[in-house]
Amino acid sequence: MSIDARAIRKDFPLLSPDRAGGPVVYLDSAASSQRPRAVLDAMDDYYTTTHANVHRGVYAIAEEATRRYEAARVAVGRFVGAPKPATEIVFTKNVTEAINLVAYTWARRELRRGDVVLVSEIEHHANLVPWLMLAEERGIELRYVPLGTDYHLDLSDLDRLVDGARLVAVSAASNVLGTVVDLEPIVAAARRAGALVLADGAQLVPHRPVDLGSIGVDFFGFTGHKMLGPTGIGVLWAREELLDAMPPFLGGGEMIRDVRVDGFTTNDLPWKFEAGTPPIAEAIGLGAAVEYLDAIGLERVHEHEAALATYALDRLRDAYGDEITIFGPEPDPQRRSGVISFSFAGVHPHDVAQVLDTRGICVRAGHHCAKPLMRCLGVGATTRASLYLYNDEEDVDALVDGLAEVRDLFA
Amino acid sequence: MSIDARAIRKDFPLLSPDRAGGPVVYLDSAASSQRPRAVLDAMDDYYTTTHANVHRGVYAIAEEATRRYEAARVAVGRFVGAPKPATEIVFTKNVTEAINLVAYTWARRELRRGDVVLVSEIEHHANLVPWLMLAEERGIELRYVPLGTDYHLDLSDLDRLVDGARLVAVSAASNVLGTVVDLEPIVAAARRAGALVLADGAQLVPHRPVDLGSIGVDFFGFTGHKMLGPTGIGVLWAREELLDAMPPFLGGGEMIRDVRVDGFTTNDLPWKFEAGTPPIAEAIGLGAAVEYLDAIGLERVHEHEAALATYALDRLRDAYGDEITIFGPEPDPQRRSGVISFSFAGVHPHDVAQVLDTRGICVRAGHHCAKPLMRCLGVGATTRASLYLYNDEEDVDALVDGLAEVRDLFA
Amino acid sequence: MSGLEDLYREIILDHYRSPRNRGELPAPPAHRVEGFNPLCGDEIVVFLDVVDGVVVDLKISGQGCSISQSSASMMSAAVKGRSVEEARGLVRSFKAMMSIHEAQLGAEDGDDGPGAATPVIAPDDLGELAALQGVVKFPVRIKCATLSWNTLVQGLDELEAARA
Amino acid sequence: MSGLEDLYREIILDHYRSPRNRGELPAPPAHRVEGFNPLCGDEIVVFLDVVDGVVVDLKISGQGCSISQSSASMMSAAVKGRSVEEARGLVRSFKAMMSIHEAQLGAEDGDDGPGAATPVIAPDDLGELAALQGVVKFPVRIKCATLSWNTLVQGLDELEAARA
Ligand SMILES: Cc1ncc(COP(=O)(O)O)c(C=O)c1O
Ligand SMILES: Cc1ncc(COP(=O)(O)O)c(C=O)c1O
Repeated sequence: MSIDARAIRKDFPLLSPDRAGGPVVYLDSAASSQRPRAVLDAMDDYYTTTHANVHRGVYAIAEEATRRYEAARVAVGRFVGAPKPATEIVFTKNVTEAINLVAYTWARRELRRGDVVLVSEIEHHANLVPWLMLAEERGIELRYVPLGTDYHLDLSDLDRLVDGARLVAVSAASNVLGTVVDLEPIVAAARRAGALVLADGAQLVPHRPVDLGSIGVDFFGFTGHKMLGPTGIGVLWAREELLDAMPPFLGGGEMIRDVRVDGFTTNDLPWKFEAGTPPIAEAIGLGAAVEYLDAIGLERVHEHEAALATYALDRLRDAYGDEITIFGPEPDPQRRSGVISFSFAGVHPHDVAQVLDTRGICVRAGHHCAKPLMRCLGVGATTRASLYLYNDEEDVDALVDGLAEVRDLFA
Repeated sequence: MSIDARAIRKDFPLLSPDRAGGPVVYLDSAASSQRPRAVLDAMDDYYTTTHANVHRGVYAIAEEATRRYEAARVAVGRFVGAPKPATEIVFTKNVTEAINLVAYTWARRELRRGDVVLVSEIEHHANLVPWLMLAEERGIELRYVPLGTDYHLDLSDLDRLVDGARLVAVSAASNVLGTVVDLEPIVAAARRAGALVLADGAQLVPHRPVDLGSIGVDFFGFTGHKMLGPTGIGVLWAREELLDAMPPFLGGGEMIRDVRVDGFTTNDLPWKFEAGTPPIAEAIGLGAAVEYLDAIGLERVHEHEAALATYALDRLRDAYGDEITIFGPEPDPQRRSGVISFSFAGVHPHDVAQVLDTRGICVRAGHHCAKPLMRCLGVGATTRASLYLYNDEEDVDALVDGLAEVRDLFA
Repeated sequence: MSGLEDLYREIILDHYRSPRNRGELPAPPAHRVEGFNPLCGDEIVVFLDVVDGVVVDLKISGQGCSISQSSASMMSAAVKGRSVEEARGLVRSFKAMMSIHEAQLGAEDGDDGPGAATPVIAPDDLGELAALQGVVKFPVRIKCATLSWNTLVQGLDELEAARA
Repeated sequence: MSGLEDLYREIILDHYRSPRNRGELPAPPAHRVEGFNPLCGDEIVVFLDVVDGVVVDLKISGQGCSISQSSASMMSAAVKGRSVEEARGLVRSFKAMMSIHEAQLGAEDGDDGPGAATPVIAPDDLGELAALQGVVKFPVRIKCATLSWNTLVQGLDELEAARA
């Protein structure tokens, strides 16, 4: 059964035709999604009926706050098939912190000068800068899996690249190209080379079913605000043995078992990695978001987006031919997402987005936090339209029509 | 003009007499405060009308999101008298992260084996564990300003203790004792010794006017959820020159100026320290919280709490004499806050809190993330009642009456 | 919120006021093991004297609330004189009784969690210990009730590891 | 949202389509300075030839949107041939014109912000540059408009520091 995006939009106040300031055609979910009333209500209900600090309170509202917070953890863990959701899901403030956590704990303990971390040319800065910092600080070597001419990663030289690597850190899906990375051969090559694998799932988890029990990676991160959840919450998953062996990251309350004037011992998982008051309402909001997505079904979300991406790519090419250059793979339900980056008619992406904005169409223009990839593509910036479950063909049509105005203005 | 707490409670849904589950007497604001409707509304309005990722969007709702986020920064900075609110206020997820940020950046760059960090015996784990981690990792030496018999810091030996210190890291107000620390002599001694000063303002900023322009510290942190704001947001303030010289902390989007495959450069302040999508709604919520507090006036909040604390201390001592031991200074509007820790009639704090809970009275029982202080006090845990602007004498009376039931049950 | 009488049964208050097997054993020969409840600061020390697979003596020191203290006291009475096997069976049964809510709280106990092993002793046969059943209605207090039991298991594990 | 005609004045589009002083200068003797807009990825390179306190030549390369490119082009035309003092005055005037919204966005420009110095030239006397005034209604684009100006200032500062 396919998705009725118009009905779904009714759940999203910002997407209402009655929005103060006028209706918007929101095509920027790869930057941040909108959120349904159910997510806002879950947070509001928490704040207005049972907010208290978690894990330490004896009284009833503190117990209930703790229960909701930990229930959200289990719900989020199950959503991605975490084998041990109650212990392996660590809440962070965003996926950027999740990746940095691995860099500061596992990597700073394990990696020595000359050790190799293999990334790819399509990485978001969140999965590059932490490793560049380690390169500067520790002298580790960064290698890049190159981008192929088909806008997929070129894995032909993978075994040579991974040789000597201690960690392979790659996007599970690109936030620029719409490329969905085939993790299987990467995990297999890493295993052969004795390297661990970290996957940045920020652009995968919102859009497709993920099963961490079978995907074969060792570390996995994603972020709440791109999957209908609130800002201020992200997730790190890692195998329990790894989390157990890792030193703590931030020090403070909650992450300790005991503190003396001359030392401390750490708490059990996952709290060992959650220093200070956690993003309680935000975790509860994310729990409501995965419940909402589960009720619709990620398989359906995926099908909807795949069909819509194909429609969009066809319409853009039909309408604009050589005037548009699309940076991304051909339509393909399995290996391509609803993220569509392009350059248009010699007009700078900022100007494209500005003109579209006057029609209420929200697209992103810039380097999308992937400057090395921009250099690969030979551009400074692209325009990016990205699709989610609440978009439909009308939204795509609005984009196509809007581009005509862009062309006319700058011709 | 004094505060009418009953009228103020009308702004706080959780404190409504009609709360589902029954009304509560909330005496745990030192752990986390409640929040007024205005804060929830500010976040809701943001999410339902203009949510988008900040700083990169060209379209109108992204511009408005950015405007609200940065306006919140300026409002929060002004609230604490930051000389340069637009550049010196860094949003973190809580104050724990703020202190860790200083430990990971400034301290790891500056401190060498044998360097001294001076803390105090009353610190929250958030301002201890980061330094204990550095002691373990780098061999720095931790020294403690002792607690005096009057429950104030004993500064008699300060000049000797601070000798050789690079950093003095102290609470501005205790979350256990209600002690308000006199920062002036500490700052003066640190200056003489050439040490910088970090103050943990988590328990000060919610309750009293703070002026960072005159307080003389170098680093200062506080946390949103204790000052009517949402969870998931904290603040680090530091002098601009310090922030400028510090290396970045988390690596990722937003904190960079440029990224190449072999290196990166950092963004301007304060964004250099805000990697990834920030807690946008949470910052906006905190902005609304300081607006709410400003409208009432922190001076009035302070007076109200001081009077109420005196009332509470008097009533508890009158009613229970030797049965109650209060761990904290004598009533004193300047040097004592509304945090009241005690042990009662030989009953364990957990049991005290449990019995009070059946009457809807919320107090905390435990070590309050200050285990070294508990050892100083010679107890494993205390019961803690903490006051805020929405509490009044009725709440204190409920506590006093509830304790009678505790005594009867365990006698 | 249910009433306090479910939590503070008379027998619990009795063990709290007059704890059994309170004290210390010289260690060695006894084995000393500490447990913390990181949430509230309770600390418990269990002294174990295991000879030929039998817990011949056991003492408890440390501090804690009525629930953790009475649970430790009842545990000491129930375990003393039993074989290590029987003691472990008792732990499983007790934790099964406590497990419903602990699972909801996101038990960090791994293999000791619900379903890991069939309880050897049915809750009905736990004797006095059944009085602690009321604790499950107060999820935060489950940690108090299980502290001494987890500490006991840790001690038995350490002894086994040392022997191996 | 106001109309596009405020932003994309004809004169702006003209400078965008036919940028003045586009190219490079051999450096040295010219001074080369790069500017980035971290928000959108625009990069600009300004080549400065300053002799005896006068900007005798100036060229612009790099990539950017219509606003950043046309602003750079207009700047180059306005600054070329002026004294360093006059150029700095022009920068202050231009940035004063842009400053209303930049201040709201939390200007990171410190001393160059509003009120730091009285503009030497009133906005009315900015000539062609006044066409960029419409940009203030589009706060994000202010960074585009000021990029080349900030880069110019950086270059002038570097030259001064080198001389000192
Ligand atoms: C004095 C003090 N410092 C630090 C903290 C930690 O605050 P947060 O958990 O929000 O990081 C607290 C509160 O728990 C506190 O009272
Ligand atoms: C692939 C990818 N990784 C990481 C991130 C960073 O996410 P966040 O800003 O929530 O940490 C993003 C989104 O910006 C992304 O698209």
